[in-house]
Amino acid sequence: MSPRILPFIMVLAAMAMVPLVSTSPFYVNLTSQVAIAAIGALGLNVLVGHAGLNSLGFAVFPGLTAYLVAWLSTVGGFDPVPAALLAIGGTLAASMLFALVALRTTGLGFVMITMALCQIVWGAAYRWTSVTGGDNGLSGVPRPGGAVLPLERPEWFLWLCLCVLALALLQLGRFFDSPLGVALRGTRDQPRRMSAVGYDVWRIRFVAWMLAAGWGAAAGLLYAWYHQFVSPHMMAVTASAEVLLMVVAGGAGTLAGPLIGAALVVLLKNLASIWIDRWMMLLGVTFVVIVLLMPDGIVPGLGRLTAWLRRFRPAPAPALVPRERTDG
Amino acid sequence: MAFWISQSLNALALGGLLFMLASGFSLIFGLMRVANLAHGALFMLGAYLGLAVVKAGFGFWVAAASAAVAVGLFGGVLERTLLRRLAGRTLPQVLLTLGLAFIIADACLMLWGGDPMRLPPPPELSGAVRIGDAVFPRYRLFVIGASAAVALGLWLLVERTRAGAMIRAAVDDVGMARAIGVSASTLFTAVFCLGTALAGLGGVIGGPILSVYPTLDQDMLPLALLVVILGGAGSLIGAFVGAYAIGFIYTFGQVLVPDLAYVILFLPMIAVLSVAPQGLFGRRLG
Amino acid sequence: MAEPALHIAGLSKQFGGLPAVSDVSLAIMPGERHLLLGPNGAGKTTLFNLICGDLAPTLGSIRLFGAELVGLPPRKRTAFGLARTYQILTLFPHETICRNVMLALNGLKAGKWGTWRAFEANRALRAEAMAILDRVRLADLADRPVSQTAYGDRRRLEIAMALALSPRVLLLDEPLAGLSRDERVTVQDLLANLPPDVTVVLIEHDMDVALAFAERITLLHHGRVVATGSRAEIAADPRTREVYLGA
Amino acid sequence: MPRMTTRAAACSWLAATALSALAAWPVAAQQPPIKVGFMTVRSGALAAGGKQMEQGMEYCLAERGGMMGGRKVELITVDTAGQPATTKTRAQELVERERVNAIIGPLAAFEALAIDDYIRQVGVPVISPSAAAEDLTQRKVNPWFVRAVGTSAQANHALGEYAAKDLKLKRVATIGDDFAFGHEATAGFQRAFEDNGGQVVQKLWPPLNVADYGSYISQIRTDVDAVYAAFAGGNGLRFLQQYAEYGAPVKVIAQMTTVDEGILKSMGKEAVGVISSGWYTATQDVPGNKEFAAGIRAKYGADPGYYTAGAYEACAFLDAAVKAIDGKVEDKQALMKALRAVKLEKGPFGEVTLDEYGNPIMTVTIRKTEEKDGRLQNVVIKTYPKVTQFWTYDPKAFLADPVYSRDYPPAKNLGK
Repeated sequence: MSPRILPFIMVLAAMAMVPLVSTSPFYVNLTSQVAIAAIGALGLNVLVGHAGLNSLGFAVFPGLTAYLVAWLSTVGGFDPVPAALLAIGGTLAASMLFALVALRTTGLGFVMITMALCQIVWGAAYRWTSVTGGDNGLSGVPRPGGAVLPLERPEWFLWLCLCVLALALLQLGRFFDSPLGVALRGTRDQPRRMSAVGYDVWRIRFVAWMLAAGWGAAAGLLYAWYHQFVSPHMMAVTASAEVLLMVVAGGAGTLAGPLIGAALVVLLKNLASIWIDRWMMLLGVTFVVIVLLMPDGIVPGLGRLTAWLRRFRPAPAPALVPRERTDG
Repeated sequence: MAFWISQSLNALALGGLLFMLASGFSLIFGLMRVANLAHGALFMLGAYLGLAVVKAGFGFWVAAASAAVAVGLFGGVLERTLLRRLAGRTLPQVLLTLGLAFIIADACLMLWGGDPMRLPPPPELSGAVRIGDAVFPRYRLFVIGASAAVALGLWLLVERTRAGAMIRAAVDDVGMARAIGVSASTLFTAVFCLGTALAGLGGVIGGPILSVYPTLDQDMLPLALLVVILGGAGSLIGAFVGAYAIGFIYTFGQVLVPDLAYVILFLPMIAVLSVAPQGLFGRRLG
Repeated sequence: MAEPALHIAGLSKQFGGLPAVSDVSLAIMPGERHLLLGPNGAGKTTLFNLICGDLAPTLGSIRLFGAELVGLPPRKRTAFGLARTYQILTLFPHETICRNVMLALNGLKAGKWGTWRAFEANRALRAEAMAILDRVRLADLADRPVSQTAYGDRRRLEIAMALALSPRVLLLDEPLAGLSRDERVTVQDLLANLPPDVTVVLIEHDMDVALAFAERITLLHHGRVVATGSRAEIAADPRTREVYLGA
Repeated sequence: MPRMTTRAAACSWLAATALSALAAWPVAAQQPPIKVGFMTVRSGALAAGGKQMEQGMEYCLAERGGMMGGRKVELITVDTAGQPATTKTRAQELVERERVNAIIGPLAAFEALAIDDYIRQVGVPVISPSAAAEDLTQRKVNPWFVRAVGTSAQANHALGEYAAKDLKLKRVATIGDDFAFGHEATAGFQRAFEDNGGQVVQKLWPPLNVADYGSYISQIRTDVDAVYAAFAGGNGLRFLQQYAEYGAPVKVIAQMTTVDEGILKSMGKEAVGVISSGWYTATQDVPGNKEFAAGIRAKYGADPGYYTAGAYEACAFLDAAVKAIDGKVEDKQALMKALRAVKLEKGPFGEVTLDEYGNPIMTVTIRKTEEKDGRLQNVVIKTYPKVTQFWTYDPKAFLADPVYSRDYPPAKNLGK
């Protein structure tokens, strides 16, 4: 077992064991939320961390999938699984169209155009009341499963989320080290050179966009199944900003960063609010503190901290913590 | 006819307000490459401060001036103490300014409560005037004039003064500006103060139209971003054209095609960005 | 007469009405060492950008061994055997020297679309990269991140990135800029040892190096070709003096 | 780095586990407190309404000495932030972590709909202090849900009839927030108004977060007898203020939250003369309201409005139900049954009973906003007793129709 994936396996295993130690399904459900948010953040990280394309409209991917699966499995009369496949297919098809517009730009233009695309879908969800239910959304989304896989039970649903999360980590972990992953970072740092040595920069970015869309769709599917309802709020600008904050706070371009960032935001939002009234303020202060102490995010920051601490030891200890990628 | 007159005036008033909000954002972005996502929150802070001054018994004009100064100073402090450390690093800046926006918004909610509040226009500007067949609020005419005055003032500042020359030089090339003796540090702080002061002023000027309420920042920030993107980041003329373009598109779009009310602002923006990714007056950024 | 390696005819580029390159025509034969000479702002780098496709010309044609390049994106031109270096270093600072070259090597290979197997695990690619690094004397620094190397090493890496494409026509934009005397000698050797069948077009301000290297010279001024000819012809041409001293 | 999370996660999980185990331990020997979950909003756009709800709740509990049916009440207040997803998580927190006996909340209709399926699954009694979505007590009746306030349209049917019959209005333009609450309220008004001979000739729907109403106000036709306004939250304030700036060409009749006491205190002269309808106003003369309104005014320095009274009433519902089952709230079936059978003799809404769908039958008043005692007040000018969510229509036929929406019932007189 490679030492690099060991910590991830440990974290996933610890998350999977929450149902065994927790007396209340609340913590199980909270862990599911962390997992779902982490899948989305991992998807966005492909764009933000590796392609250098900062999106303020990521929520469009989970949003589209969630609405599609909700509509197909309630009004449309499909079973949950075929509905899910159609929803993901539909999201990917729509994402291809979005790419034609969004990938014409980079930098701030990309930030805005992704926000605009998301706002348009949000507007459609909000305005097209007869299909989407308007601001009331669609409720009664059924979860799949049955006697073998009782996904209506929190622990089983958590395990499903963790399986998807593990898949995302594995696929993206491999991708980031693959020739295309290296090339993607090349297009981020020197698009001109990449083009001059024979790479099709647009197509590489397109692959990144579709990867982000795919994992976003997976997160959206789980979101719809988890909450069993969808509403336009999940595509508001603040929802997209929240995912971006997860990625940046955890450490853009790292594999563990989005996971840490997702856990931080979800737990702050939902656990801290139990004890603190002004949790929005707490969230804001947390971001400011992170940025001042660790401008590149938590994972690179802690990587640097451990490297710094290690200098004070006479002999290097066996590497329990592998060096994190800090190429974000 | 009355319809076109009054809707055009509405568009001009909204465009003027947006210009006050977006010009500061654009100046800051052009000079420092900082997308200040706390700009909407500073606009709201200005509105709340202005309201507090009015409630303390001072007039509207004192409120406008003091809110502009206070928010400007606050912006300067933020730049000196926090933003300065993150020069040139986009993602940390996003995290920081969004975090600040959260803090400011929640602090306003704590201090002033969630009740929406009215910021009355000064008595000499309340009431409506008749223009042809159309009836139009006097205060909105003032907003149209005031924003035009601010635009003119900014233009004179940037194009006709020594400070403006420095700003222009630094926008083109910070290194070069330093070489010819511009103190970039002072200039950055000054421009950040100016930009945030404009946001604070805009908050008070906009108060009588928009009223003052907790999510004012979230409602205004996307509009400011749209203006800047449409017009081109870092360009004063771009912010000017963009603000009035958005004012007209928003006003007439909602009236003429109500079914597209939610997307009316984004469709033209996508069209513009597809053709000119830097916006109408933007320069290509590194 | 054989077909030119690079044939430029009537090439013009205007930036918002201002001409940067005007009606430039050049024929560079296979294996030729050709120097572009001219003061700053003469349009030399713009000409490179036009040839490589970073800029689209307003008018004119560019042929590489008879194939028209105008209208093709840069990556397709690369596939025809064109490579260049940049005056401003254009490297991947977070990667090692070796991975920089591997990345360049991979650009024309189908394996660049791989998403599962690790890039690092491609031993054949690494061996190829090491061979190129050997040519530019960077093999011993292969695993050092670019951000931790000296400027002179980066200049050589810049050339290695172009060599990785096994070009038939190589455009070098000031390959000696900013180098120390010793480093210059290394790069000079490197240039001298380029395969004779590779056509090289050079922009260089160091006259000693440039004149020693180039067989034919084109003098550019204000975006126009002032003169083209052999070393001796250009040196003897009174317009050369005029451009450099009179203007 | 990931090692850290594992440890941190394990710590917080263990701590939380231990805490919830402790919390579940019976503190008092026989009678542990009744745990009531209270979902309010403390951040975002709806925070003002949330604060008023908290005051109503606090006042109700204080009035009862913190006891219901002889047992102490432990109130667990959570902030939903006005976000459906957060609301769901907070509901899970209340049910799964705190194991509450009943929930009062949430504030907004979309929040209530977000937890609708969840409360069916877990079966916990929920009393809505504010969310007015029609279908919650109509086509999608939830056995675990009762409402302490009316439906969106409940009071607007009355206003429709009053506008046509008493005010003798013939032609009305409507303008309302473009979301379900605005749609449903307007639809109810339109239906009753047109059934009584009136005509709705124009319908405008400004988006909820519209920056400026100017362009909408300029569109309002001047050849109508009145404009009907249906706004929630702070939008009523913004609309009326801007409307006044344009010279207020035609008079305004309004749905109740447009001139609710919660924002009336921030308004100026522009609100004077607005005629509205609702099941609550601080001045209404029903048994029990005088004491309530005076008490709230004394304690919080402001007249109670929609949210304050709604939360109080929801709390009073729970109190009545708990009393009816002698405090045995652990039997949630019994508690739910008692809730559905609640009858209040007095309170802010006066005499209230529930229909078979869990929605109140109560007094609806027509009132006019006037300046009195140095502040703006809604003065009652007509009273409609025992108004149901179905108005005078047959419930069966009513429920067979589609739910009220932007386009239903269709407006046949637009543009006339």
